[in-house]
This record gives sequence, structure tokens and C-alpha cells, in this order.
Amino acid sequence: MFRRTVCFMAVLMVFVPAAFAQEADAISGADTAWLLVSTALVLLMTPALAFFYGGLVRSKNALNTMMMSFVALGVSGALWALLGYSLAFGEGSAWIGDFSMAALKGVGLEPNGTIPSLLFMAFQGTFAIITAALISGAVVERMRFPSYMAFIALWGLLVYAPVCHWVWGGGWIGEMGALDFAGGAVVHVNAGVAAMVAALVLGARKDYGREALLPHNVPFVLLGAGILWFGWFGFNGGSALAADGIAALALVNTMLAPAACLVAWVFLDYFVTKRITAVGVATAIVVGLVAITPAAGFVSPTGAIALGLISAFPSYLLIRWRTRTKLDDSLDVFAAHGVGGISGALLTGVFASVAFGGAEGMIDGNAAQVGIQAVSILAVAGYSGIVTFLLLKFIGLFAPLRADAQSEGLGMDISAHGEEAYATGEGAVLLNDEEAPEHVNGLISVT
Amino acid sequence: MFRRTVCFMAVLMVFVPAAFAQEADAISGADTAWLLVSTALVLLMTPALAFFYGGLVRSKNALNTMMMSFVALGVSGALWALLGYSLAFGEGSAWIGDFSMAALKGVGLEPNGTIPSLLFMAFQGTFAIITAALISGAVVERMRFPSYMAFIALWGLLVYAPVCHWVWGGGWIGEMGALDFAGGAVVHVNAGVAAMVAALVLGARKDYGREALLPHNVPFVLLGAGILWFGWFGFNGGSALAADGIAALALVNTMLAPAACLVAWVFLDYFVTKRITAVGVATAIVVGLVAITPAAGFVSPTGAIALGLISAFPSYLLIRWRTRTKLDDSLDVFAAHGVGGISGALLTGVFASVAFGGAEGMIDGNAAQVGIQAVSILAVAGYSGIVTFLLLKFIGLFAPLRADAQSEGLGMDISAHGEEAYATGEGAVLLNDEEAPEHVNGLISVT
Amino acid sequence: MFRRTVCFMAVLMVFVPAAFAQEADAISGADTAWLLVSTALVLLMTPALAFFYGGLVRSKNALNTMMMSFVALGVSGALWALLGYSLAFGEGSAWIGDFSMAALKGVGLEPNGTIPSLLFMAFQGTFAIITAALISGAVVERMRFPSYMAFIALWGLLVYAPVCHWVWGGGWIGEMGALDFAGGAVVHVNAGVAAMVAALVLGARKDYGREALLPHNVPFVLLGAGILWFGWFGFNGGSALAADGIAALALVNTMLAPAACLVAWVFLDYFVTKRITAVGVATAIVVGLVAITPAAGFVSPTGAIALGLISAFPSYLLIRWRTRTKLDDSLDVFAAHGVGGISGALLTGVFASVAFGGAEGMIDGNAAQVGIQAVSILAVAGYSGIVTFLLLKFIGLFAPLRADAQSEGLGMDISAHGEEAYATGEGAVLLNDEEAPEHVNGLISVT
Amino acid sequence: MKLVKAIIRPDRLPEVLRGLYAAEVYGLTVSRVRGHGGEVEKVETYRGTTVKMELHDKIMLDIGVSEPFVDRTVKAICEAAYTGEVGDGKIFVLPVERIVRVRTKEEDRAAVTPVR
Amino acid sequence: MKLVKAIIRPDRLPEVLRGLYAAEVYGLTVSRVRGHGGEVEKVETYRGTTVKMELHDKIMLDIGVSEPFVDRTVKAICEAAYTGEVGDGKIFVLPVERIVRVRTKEEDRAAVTPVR
Amino acid sequence: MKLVKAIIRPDRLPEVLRGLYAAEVYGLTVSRVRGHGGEVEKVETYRGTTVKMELHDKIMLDIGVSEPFVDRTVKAICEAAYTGEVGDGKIFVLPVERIVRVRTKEEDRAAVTPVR
Ligand SMILES: Nc1ncnc2c1ncn2[C@@H]1O[C@H](COP(=O)(O)OP(=O)(O)O)[C@@H](O)[C@H]1O
Ligand SMILES: Nc1ncnc2c1ncn2[C@@H]1O[C@H](COP(=O)(O)OP(=O)(O)O)[C@@H](O)[C@H]1O
Ligand SMILES: Nc1ncnc2c1ncn2[C@@H]1O[C@H](COP(=O)(O)OP(=O)(O)O)[C@@H](O)[C@H]1O
Repeated sequence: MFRRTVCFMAVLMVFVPAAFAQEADAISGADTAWLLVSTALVLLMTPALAFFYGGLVRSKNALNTMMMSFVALGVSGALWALLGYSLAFGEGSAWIGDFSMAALKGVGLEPNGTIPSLLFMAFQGTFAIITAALISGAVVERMRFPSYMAFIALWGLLVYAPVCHWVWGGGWIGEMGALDFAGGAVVHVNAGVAAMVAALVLGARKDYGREALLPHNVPFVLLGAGILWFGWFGFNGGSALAADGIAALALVNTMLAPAACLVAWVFLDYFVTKRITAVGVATAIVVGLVAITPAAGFVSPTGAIALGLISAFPSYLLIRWRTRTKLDDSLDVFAAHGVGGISGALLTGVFASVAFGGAEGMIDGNAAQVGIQAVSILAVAGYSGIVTFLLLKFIGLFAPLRADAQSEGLGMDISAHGEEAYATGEGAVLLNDEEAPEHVNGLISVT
Repeated sequence: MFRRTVCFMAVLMVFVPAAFAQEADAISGADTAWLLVSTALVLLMTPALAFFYGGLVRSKNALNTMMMSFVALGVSGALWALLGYSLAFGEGSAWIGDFSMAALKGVGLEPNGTIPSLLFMAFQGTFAIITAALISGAVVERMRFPSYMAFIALWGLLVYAPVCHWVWGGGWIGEMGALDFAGGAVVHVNAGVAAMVAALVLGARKDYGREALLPHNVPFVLLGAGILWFGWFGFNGGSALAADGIAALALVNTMLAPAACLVAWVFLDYFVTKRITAVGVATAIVVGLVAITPAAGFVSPTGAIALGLISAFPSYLLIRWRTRTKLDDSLDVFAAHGVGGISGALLTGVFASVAFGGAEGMIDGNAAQVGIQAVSILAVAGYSGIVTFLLLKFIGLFAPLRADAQSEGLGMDISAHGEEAYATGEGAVLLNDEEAPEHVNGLISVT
Repeated sequence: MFRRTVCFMAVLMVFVPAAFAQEADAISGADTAWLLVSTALVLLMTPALAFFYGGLVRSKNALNTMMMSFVALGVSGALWALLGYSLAFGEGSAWIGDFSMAALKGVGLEPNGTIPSLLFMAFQGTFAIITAALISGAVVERMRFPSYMAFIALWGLLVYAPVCHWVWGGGWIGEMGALDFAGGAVVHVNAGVAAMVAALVLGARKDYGREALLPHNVPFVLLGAGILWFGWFGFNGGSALAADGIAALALVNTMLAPAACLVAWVFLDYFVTKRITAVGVATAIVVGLVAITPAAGFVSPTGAIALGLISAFPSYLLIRWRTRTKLDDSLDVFAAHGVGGISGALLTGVFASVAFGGAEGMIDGNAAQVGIQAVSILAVAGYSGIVTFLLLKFIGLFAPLRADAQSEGLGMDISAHGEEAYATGEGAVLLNDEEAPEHVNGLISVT
Repeated sequence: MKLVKAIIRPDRLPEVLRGLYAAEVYGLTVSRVRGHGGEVEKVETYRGTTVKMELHDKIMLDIGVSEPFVDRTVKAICEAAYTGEVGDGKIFVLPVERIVRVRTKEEDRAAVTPVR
Repeated sequence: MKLVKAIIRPDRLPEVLRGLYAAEVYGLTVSRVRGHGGEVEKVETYRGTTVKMELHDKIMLDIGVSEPFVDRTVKAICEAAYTGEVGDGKIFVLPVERIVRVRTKEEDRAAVTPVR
Repeated sequence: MKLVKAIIRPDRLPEVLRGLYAAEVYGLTVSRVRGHGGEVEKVETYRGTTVKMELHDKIMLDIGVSEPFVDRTVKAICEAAYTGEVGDGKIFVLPVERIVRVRTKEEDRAAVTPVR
């Protein structure tokens, strides 16, 4: 049923002791242990993203930005279980799954490969959550929170689930032979393109290009990057769906590619601006992680190092160029995830190696693989871009997408959440119940 | 010997490959791997709690609040190994263990179930630590630190260990058939009630109800909540004591229940205050986690979603109501953990399902289970409340429980720890050794 | 080939079920799962260290300090794969490995013990990274960043790799029978001595001893300590290279020793200064972790508690004394890691117990083991000290090691990285491209 | 026109604000400052380093008032900020030559008369 | 010699700085303050607790100028800080008896004439 | 009665405090401000965005003194805050009409005479 699972099964045979391999469709304790951990690790990536993004905005929007990630843990997580999983991994057609597993019908403790089906569902759910949260980086400091919630809820079902089905759920991109180990196209190209479209539809922040909009807490950015890296070991390593050689390969590559990307970025930074920046290093880690994602279980470690080095360039240059344009993709989601994902997916076609669990890539003599990769990127980018656009326009029919200028000026934390990230309590007066409501409803308009 | 272990053993048989099951009393590598990870995860929850709590207080008490968690890692951790474990899991009677394993006598690398005994001891120790630390949320910003240390040291031995024995160590609550997968009663009802009692004994902060006491760092609250969620996968998933289907079920439920609780809370927040708050979302995550704790390995994932949704209501309403009372349970430990634990324990009796590893619950036709759950809650709440009260009064005989008003006004960080959380160094003058002592002993009274 | 692996293999036999043990040179899923996790955990320690160190400096140097850790993730990580691993674990001689595995030649998915070779390489790589990063604590707030990068790059190859070979790679210290479970000598004595030498070569900060240089963010210090502890479970537990009883023992000891050290430190702090400090508790955790590192899989849990208690004293006293000297080992790397490592390594010789996987120690009647431990400490300290000194002098020939006084006064964040950790954006004016370069190159000198 | 500049304890701010509103003084500006006076010094210790904190957190109020309001402003602050312990703070009354309200360009007395 | 003390909205600071430079006022000092005036109050909620924020973030400028510069300084601020909504802020002009430039010990007018 | 308002470099604060105590000036209030003058501008880069920082961290001292103390206060600051580089800061001496000590209601000279 799941191409992905079956394909790894085959690989598995080579390295595991006989005692395990004999019962291919029984639950393996070791594989289950690793997938339990991996699921936890990927879930942690969304709070980590909250800090990566939250540190990059102004302090008056810190909570709003973090909340965009945290709320995805609830909204996207619950909807995945209720509907998304079935749409992505239900039998269905080449284009989309079906409703056969809606509300987790029939998804229990029976094995799916060598792990319980429920665990596979949860692991995939953590991917759905973070993909939605990634988009928020393009719309921070200005999008109305209720509209954002509606957007990610629908986006998870209408964009993420089908794309996931195409690549991993038995759909046409997987069938075509595209290689996407842990979500270069499904997660990163998908989110990156959606982010760019969302930034275009929302328009730039009112101060963009006029004032300097600086990161209010760079240590939070580093914290986010550090924990993202940690979680990404589950993201890529867990995508082997087993505690085997391929998982080890994926994990090692997930360590080496960002290391190489970091080194390349440091040199780029130094030669271009004469400074090695902390925000740059944090960005480099993420770009390296994004780029290795589609390739993690398919390329050699030296391939991963090369891939990490190379992928620094397009993203670095795009970020520099983008800030000089009118496109307010505020936290450069497209440059980091979209372009990082594209670099990674194409380079997977170049470096994939049969000896390391992949198919034949260009270096192994199969140039066609790069073409297949390109088709998968274009398909995902096209679909994601168009449906994201329509979805935002649709939501805009019912409620404004953007906060009004006054709320934006005051900061989204106070205007949308009624909170300050760092309150001192000076001049704060307790209200009793009679006083509170009129103020809440009257004086301050609710975003 | 351990009811808990044996009970899971039985479940285990169903799903694991034969090669494992044959040697039920041998160490399983996979189970050991998962419990190693789980122990690390649960230990991490205490620093996470430090941030969850530390962000919620005023900056002049940030370190003191964090230290209340950190010091439990030392005090409660060491005492658990020396005494607590034996009192909780020693053969003993229906009421308490014994001293047979004091100072870890006879606890070695031999199997306890399928993992080494020592590992089981450490895993349980991490629960003892965080349960003690949870209580601190009720007494922050005013309790003297040495008295607090004495309190948690004794509380771990006199309250936690016996209650743990009753439920998991072969004691009467476990025998009675109460379901408590990972500590709804043992950990959360227990800590929640102790917290309420401690708040009553200590009395309210001097500014409570008069001034607005605002969270000084909401991002820290979110960080704490995010890492708590991550660690809770070990808390609940590890409580299966194996890397099997039940662990997977527990982990999946630990992902879905808080997600559902978060969604319910967001709607409640929006309808009641017209704002979706970040502190609210962080609280919702914790409440959802608390509520699923007793149920994690006993209910279906859809049951977990329902349980998460329902449990948002009592805690939400209680928090709103509590802030209008004179009861200064400062960080709402009772509302979040006490009430969350009660909701969860009762709903475990409702949703427990034989098909998912539990006993029969109300929905399966066994309404009596809810009664059993209620008895377990009442017993734990009563015992915890009474002994906590006596213990605090007892400690109060030897040393004051509360800091004096001046120390409280100055902030506990400077008065109790001689440190500021965020020092700028302005106006700080280095003292040499001759100058220092007289100041330290003379000018500032030591809390 | 690898003494370490083989030695643990033997131990392994005792506790694991037959099904595993039969095929000693096949990959074990369980062991692989645990090592995957451990590698991730140890990698996370370097960002954790960034926060531990970053919180201890003044805010104008926060990013620079954090970057010293983060950049090691790239530089030391990549070089380990390209060269360091081969120098440390290549066959070579008793003194150093060789180039046989340079650029990971021949390091693939074949088993090394019971895990894939590549995974062993990566696990060891995370040790190389953090050892280099540890040194930075001695040179913060003043070292030029490019010189620092050159230093850790070369140090990893010229100091870390040989020392690692001596102890774990088949070299003379291992052959001699010195016990170093997870790096008391290799990591901590090594880094601690290098740090002291680096502090001496660099000289004190210009304000040292004249102004109070206070930690700008103690919560970050606690965050770092908490996550370090979490990661250290992988550091020590993973060093068993299997998910077995020894791993469990190592993990349990890694929980108990810091707990005991924390308790001892709290009492010391209280009796000496009448305050229990948060920075003290964070330091105690690290010292306890360092001290148990060489002993983790060799001593009983009660031995670990004793070891943790004892090791608090020398480090505590040295820290107090050091601050009264002219030696500006700014974050007390030598006192915490050097002395903690020495205490731990010697006490390993005292408490090592055959019953718990170690060799015979002094208490078991083999006093000679303490002598062997002392030799290993002296050898590592001597080599590390001398080569670190030469290396810094060598780098100093090409570029200054220290920032000029103006850059140091302004803070390294702005002068070396062109960033502020906590920017408000007030008075920040956007520059367009024509304006930027001349300023960048002209007005502000690049550190 | 006068500028009343008062330095008070942070924890008296709520009372002082209430006192000022009661005295019909509604316009004011507050900043966080640190002061040195006759207060007992705080001692802090960070690893072996012991430091004496010579500066204490205070709040500074800047209040522009017209002559008739000076006395009651000073009185309101004095009463509300009082604890009797050393460190209660100081009030300075400075002459002002001109006050302008940015929004309306009104000057002097009109500029500090609240619009409600 | 005068000291122009202006309280403005934080988001007008870039414009005000530009306006002052245009008026050839180059020396100034800025601090973050919080003000109370006729502004609409903000309401925040933290768990069940609802609070009214009576203080709003503002920026205070302290600018020492010689007499001929007073009017254009006030004018520059008034124009650049203006939004027309309540809360735009106030400007106070205080007499100064003496100004000293620390680096050169120059006094008064010379002390506030920029060296470039 | 005068108010001496001094703007200095943050890293000179310890010396300035020492200098003031030596001059028997014990009461003072300190705030963190940011200033613009003739200083070299700092350039920062965050991802592609390059910004010029026009404001530099400074410390502002507010010191109320009686007439006889004015000169030595100014002198003490001038000496202790001096580095000779552009950016050392300015000192303003403002007239004060009245000083009140909150704790005792003492006025003027008595209000700024330290109690020890
Ligand atoms: N001469 C002064 N100039 C400016 N501020 C002062 C002066 N004296 C005291 N202060 C401020 O007032 C605060 C309290 O003053 P202090 O002399 O300690 O108390 P008291 O007024 O009760 O005797 C100080 O912390 C400082 O901020
Ligand atoms: N009398 C005053 N003294 C000092 N500051 C004042 C005074 N009145 C107003 N302010 C400051 O000016 C800000 C705006 O004043 P406000 O009266 O609200 O607006 P407007 O000047 O537009 O009527 C306040 O937030 C406060 O910081
Ligand atoms: N006219 C002024 N009014 C208020 N503050 C000023 C004025 N001129 C300078 N300052 C403050 O003094 C600091 C140093 O002044 P600057 O002119 O750069 O140096 P210098 O006095 O050495 O020539 C500035 O950063 C600013 O804070």
C-alpha cells in the first residue's frame, strides 16, 4: 500500500540480522523505539521554529509570531488525525487519498511495515504540522490571527495532504521515481512557495523598506536553530522508518550537510560583508538541513558534504537580493525553504547513489533522475502556489487577512493577543469584572 | 512484584515478534533503548518546568522560581535513590514499601520486566523529581528557599513514595483496579492538591489582588510548554516500559489530546475574552498533557481527542474563577494539574477500552470503573492534602516558611540568592575579601 | 581494531538475550536506535553550551560567545569527517591514527561492533565538536573570531584526534588499562587544560579585576545546564555503544552524580556565602556531569553518588580562588572541566567495580588503577597544554589573537559580527547598497 | 510652568499614580532609572565574585504642570511614595519656559490641560 | 542655552531624527519612557487576570541647544512627530545655565556646536 | 539648587561614580539612554539588510546639588568621564526651584544632604 514503506523494507534486508528480517510484517521493537523518538523529535521542531521565527521579529510581535507555530500544533495536528492522514495515505487515486481512514478508522496497533500504524500516522502528522507553521514566516507582523488559523487548517487538507499523497502516499510523483527522502518537495518546496504567494497576497508590512526591522532576540534565533537541528535528526533519520543502516546514513548526512553549509555561509558572509553574523549562521544551519532533507538516505556522506556546501550559494544570494525588493517574505521562507528544497531535490538527482540506499543519480550515470526531480519540484511548486493563492482569496471573502494599520503599529502581541512578551507590570492596573468587559469590547478593536 | 510491570507484560505478548516474547524475563535491547530515552526525556521536563514557571513570575523572582525546580533535580533525585524508591517499590504492605532496597541495595542490572532494574528505578525517579517541583508553582515569589528545600525533601518521602506505592508499587489502589497509566493521580492530583494546601498555608503574596502581577517573559512560558510536551512523550510513552504497541498508543495519545485541548482552549479564550492568548495556549498544552496522563495507554486515539477537548473546560473555568478569589495558588497548579488530573482520571474510567490495552470503561459498559477512579482520586487528594498540611506546619516550627515583607518586596532573586536574572553590571562594584564578609553577614539579612 | 568496541562487546554478552549475542558482528536494531538518539543528544549539547556560556557574559558579547560554540558545529564537524576521524580511529600507531579513512573512505554501513560504522563516526564526531567548543569559555569577550576559528580547526586535528587515539583508538593510554568511559581525560581534562593555556596566552579582559563582569542572563545559564544534562545522557549512555545494561548503568550514574554534586554545592554555597546561587547550581550540574564522565559505566550507582559529592569540593574551591587571581579563565573552564575531569578520572580508579562493568578499582583492592589514571591525566594535560600553546603562538604569527581595545570596549557582537543580541531598532537607519560598502569597509575596523 | 521631576520606589508607583489622578494630574511620563543615595547596599555573588550593588531600581516621573498644580502634585507624590525607610526618593521642581502639545500646537497651560 | 525635552511616539522617532538633522540639530539624547495622557487604554489578559495598561511606550528626547536653535528644534519635532491622534506627546523647553562638553571642556554654545 | 544632568559613556560609569563619591556627592540617579553626536556610526547587517546605528549607548546622570557643589560635581564628572575620543558626552546645569526629600519632607539643601 505505501510505496515508501515497501521500498525501505527492501533496503532493510541487507543490513539487519536474520532474526529481525524473518518477520517483515511484524512489529520490531527497535524500529518502534526509534520511531517513537523520531516522532517526539519532529514534534519538538515546531516549538523550535517558534523561537527561530520569534527571535527574528520585533519584540512587539514576538508572541504573535510564536503563536503562529504553536497554534499549528493544535489545529494542524488534530485535523491531520481526523482527515489529513486519510487524504494523504488512503488508497485513493494517483492524485489524492480517500476518506477510508477518516477519524483514524482502522488505524490501530497493527504493523505498518515494522511499526504500529498509529505511530506511522503520528510521525507523518508531525510533518504536516511543521510544514504549515513554516509558511507563517512570510506573513508575520501583519496577518490577522483568526484568518491565519483558518488558512493553515484548510491548507493542511487542500495542499499538504494531496502533495504528500503524490510523493509518499502512492501517488504519481512517487510512482514516477522521484526521490524525496524526508520532504524536500513535500515539506520545503511546498511551504516555501506557499510562503512567497502568501507574502504577495498579504502585501508588505507598513514599515518595510522604510524602517529597519531588526531581530529583537538573536539568541532565540540560535536556540531555535539548535533545537531544529536536533529535531531534524528525527525528521530525516526517522524517515527510514527503521533503526537500520539507512537511518544511520540519514542521520549522519543530517549532521554533515548543515556543517558544510555553515562553513560555506561563514565564508560567503565574510567575503561579502566582512562580518560573520549569528543570524547568518542560524540561517545556514536551516538551509543545510533543508537541502539534505530529500537526499538524506540516498547519498553518501561525502555527497552530503558537497550538497551542503553547494546549497549555501543560491539561498545566500537570494536572501541578499530579496531584501532589496518590494517582496516582503519577511523571514525569507522562500529563500531558505523553497530554494533550499529545490537545491536539495535537484542535487539528490545528482548525488543519489545505489551503494547508499538511493537510486542511480547523475554521477552514477543516470542524468534522467535530475529531470524527474525537476518535474516533481515544478509540480509541487505549481500546485502549492495556485491553491495557496485561491485559498487566501477565498478566506479574504469572509474576513480581512491583514490587521489594520493601527494594530500593526501597536504590535500584534497587544492588538491580537492582549499580551506583551516582556511585561514589566509598570502602570498595569487590575480590573475587576464589571470594568473589564466594556474595555475589552469597546475601547480596543479586536483584530 | 510490580503489578505494573506484569500487567504490561501481558499486553506486550500480543504485538511483539516471537523472538522477543520467548524470554519474558530477559533484557530487551529495544525496550531498554526506549526507556533510556524516556528517562532522559522525563528528566528534561524539570528544567522545562523551570522555564514554564519562571516566565510566569515577575523578573525579580525569575531565578528563585527556576531554582525551585532545579534544586529538586538534586534533592529529590538523590533521596529517591537513597530511600524513596524502596519506600515506593519495596514489597512492604498495601500501604507503603519497605527499606529493603534503601541505598539501591540489590538494585542492579538484572531484568525488571525487560529492562534493567536500575533503569526502572531511574525512570521512576524522574517522576518523583517533577512531582515535587510542580508544587512550587503555588508558593513562588514568597517562600523561603531553605524551607522549600526541606519541604520537598520530606514530601518526596512522606507523600510521593507512599502514594506511588499505593498505585504502582503493589499497593491497594492498584489492587483495586484503578487505572493510572502514567500518573494522573500519583503525579498530578497529588501535586495539585499539595500545591493548593501549600498556597493556603503560606498565604497570598503581599501584592496579590492589589497589583497586577504579570508574567515577565512569555516566550519562556512557551519554551517551557514546548519542551514539556516533548518530555511528556517519555513520561507517557515510557510508562509502557517497552517499545511496543502500547508505547506507540501512549505517545500518539500524548500528541493528540493536548492538540485537542489547545483547540478547545483557543475557542474558549476567544469567546470569553475576544483574545487568543499565548499564556492560554501554553496552559492548554499542559492541561491536555496532564489529562491524558492517566489514560494514555488505555484509550483509543479518538478517545484521547475527546478527552483532550473535554478537559479544557473545567481547568479553564477554574483558572478564571480562582484569580477572583483570595487563594493565591500563584501559577494555578491546582487548576492545571489537580483539576486536569481529576478530569483525566475520571475520563479514563469513561473512555478506557480493552481493544486499546485498557480495562473496560464506562463506554464499554463498565460504569463501575468511573467509581474506582473516583475513589483513587479522593484517596490521593485526601492523603496528599493532609500530610502536606502537617508537613508544612512541622517545618514552620523550625524555620519561617515565608520570606519577610522586605525580602519579598526586593524580590527573592536578590534577597534569597544574591543574584539578578538579568544584570547589567551598572553600579556594581567588585568587593575584595576583607570587605565582603561583613556586608554579606551584616547589611543584608539572609532570607 | 577498536579496543573500546571490543571491550564493551565482552561486557555486552553478559546481559543481552541470546538472540542478539549470537551475531556479534551484525548490526543490532536496538543498539542502532540508541546510538542514533545518543548522537542527536550529544550534538544538542553544543547549542546548550552556547547558552550556558552565552548567559554568563555581558550582553554586548552574548552573540560572540554563542557563535564560538555554533561555529564549532560547522568547522569541527566537517573536519572530523574529512580528517579527524581517521587520525583518531585509523589503525596507525600507539600515538596517532592514519589517513586510511580520510574523507570517510571505507566508512559505510557495515557493522562496527553492532552499529553501522558511519554512525560510530558521527557519534565520535559530536564529541570532537563539543570538546573544541568547551575551550571558548576561557577566551570569550576578547578573542578575534577568525583566529578562534583557525584555532579550533587545527586544535581538533592536532590535539583532540591524537589524544582520542591514545585512549579510545587503540593507542597507548587505552592499552595501559586507563579507564575513561566517556571522556574524562579525552574531553574534559583535554579541554580544561587547553582553556587555561589559552587564557594565559590571550591575557585578561581589559576590565577584568577592575569592573564587575556579571552574567547578563542567568536563565540562559540554567537553560544551558538543563539541556546539557539531557544531552549528557547520550554522551555517557551512548558510550556503551549498545542499548544494554551498561548503557543503563551509565545513564543512571549520569543522573545521580550531578544530583549529588548539586546537593553538595548547595551546602557549600550556603556555608560560604550564605546564599544558594543559581549560577552555582548550574555550575554544580556541569561539574557533576564532568566528574561522572570517565566513570559512568564502571562504577555502582552509590559509587556515582559518592563521586558526585566529592567532586564538588575541588572545583568549588578553585573557582572561588581563581577569581581572586590574575588568571582570566573567564568562564572557569579549567575549574569546571579540567579539575572536574581530573577528580572524576582519579575517582574512577577508586570506585571502579568489576561487578558494574569496570575493572578493579582501589576499593576493590587494586590501588594501582589510581596510578594508571593519574598517568593518563598527566599525559593528556601535558600534551594538550604544550600543543595548545604552540598552536596559539603559531596562529598569532599570521593574525592577532585578540581584538583591539576599542572593539573589546564596544563589545564583540557589534565589532566582530555587526549585530546586537537584543536590538530595539531605535535609531537604526536602512542603508542602500551605495552607502553600505564604504561604511562597512571604512568607518568601522573589522575585527 | 514647572516640571516636577520625582524619583520614587518602583513598588510605590501604583499608589503614586492613583494619588496623582486623585489630584487631577493626568499627564505624566515615567522612566526606569537606578539611584544611589543613603540606601543599604545589596551584595551579590556570581561564582567566586562578590559585588556590591550601589544602584537601586527607582522610577522617575516627569510631570509638566502649570503653577497652580505644583503644590498639590508635590504633595500627592510625597504622600503616596512615603514608606519612611531610607530610599524613598526626591522631588525636583524645575522652571519651564514653554510647553507645546505636539498634536495641537497649543502652548503652556493649554498644553498640559488634559483633553478627555 | 536651553534644554528641549520632547516626548514622542516610538514609531515617529525615525522621522523626528530626520527632521532634526534637516534642522541642523545633530546632538541629542534619547530614552525609552512610558507615558500617561489622554490616550485610549490598552487591556491585557493573563490567565483570568485582566489589566488596564495606563502607560504607553514613548520616546523622550533631551536636546541641548543655543537660543537661536530653540524655535526650529521645536518646530522640527512638532512637524515630524505629528499624527493627529491623541498621544502625540509634549515638548518642554527648560532654561539651562551652563553646558560643558566633556571631551574639550568647551562651554555653552561651543559645547553644543557639532564637530564634524 | 541645581540639577546637573550629565551624559557619559557607559564604560566610564564606575570611574564617574568613584569620582563623585570622592567629591562627596552621594545622591544621584542614573538612566540608560542612547545618544547621537559626532560619533562614528556603527554598521550592522541582518540577513541582506544593512543598517546604520545612529544612536550609541550612553548613561545619563541626574544629580541635584546645592550651589556650592555645582563646580566640583561638574569637575569630577569631566575628569572621570574623559577619554579624549569623540562621544565623551555633555553636562547640563539646570536651575532648580525646589527640592523635596520624600521621606522627611525636608526641602532644598537639607534634601540633598546625605543622611548616613
Ligand atoms: N542629590 C540627588 N540627585 C538626584 N537623585 C538623588 C539625589 N539624592 C537621592 N537621589 C535619588 O533618590 C533615591 C533615594 O535617595 P536616598 O538619599 O537614598 O533616600 P532618602 O531620600 O530617603 O534619604 C536615590 O536612590 C536616588 O535615585
Ligand atoms: N503634563 C505632562 N507632563 C509630562 N508628560 C506628559 C504630560 N502630558 C502628557 N505627557 C506625555 O505625553 C504623552 C502624550 O500625551 P497625551 O496628553 O496623551 O496626548 P496629546 O498631547 O496628544 O493630547 C503621554 O503619554 C505622556 O508621556
Ligand atoms: N546637544 C545635545 N543635547 C543632548 N545631548 C547631546 C547633545 N550633544 C551631544 N549629546 C550627547 O552626548 C553624546 C556625545 O556627544 P558627541 O557630540 O558625540 O561627543 P563630544 O561631546 O565628544 O563631541 C551623544 O551621544 C549624546 O548622547
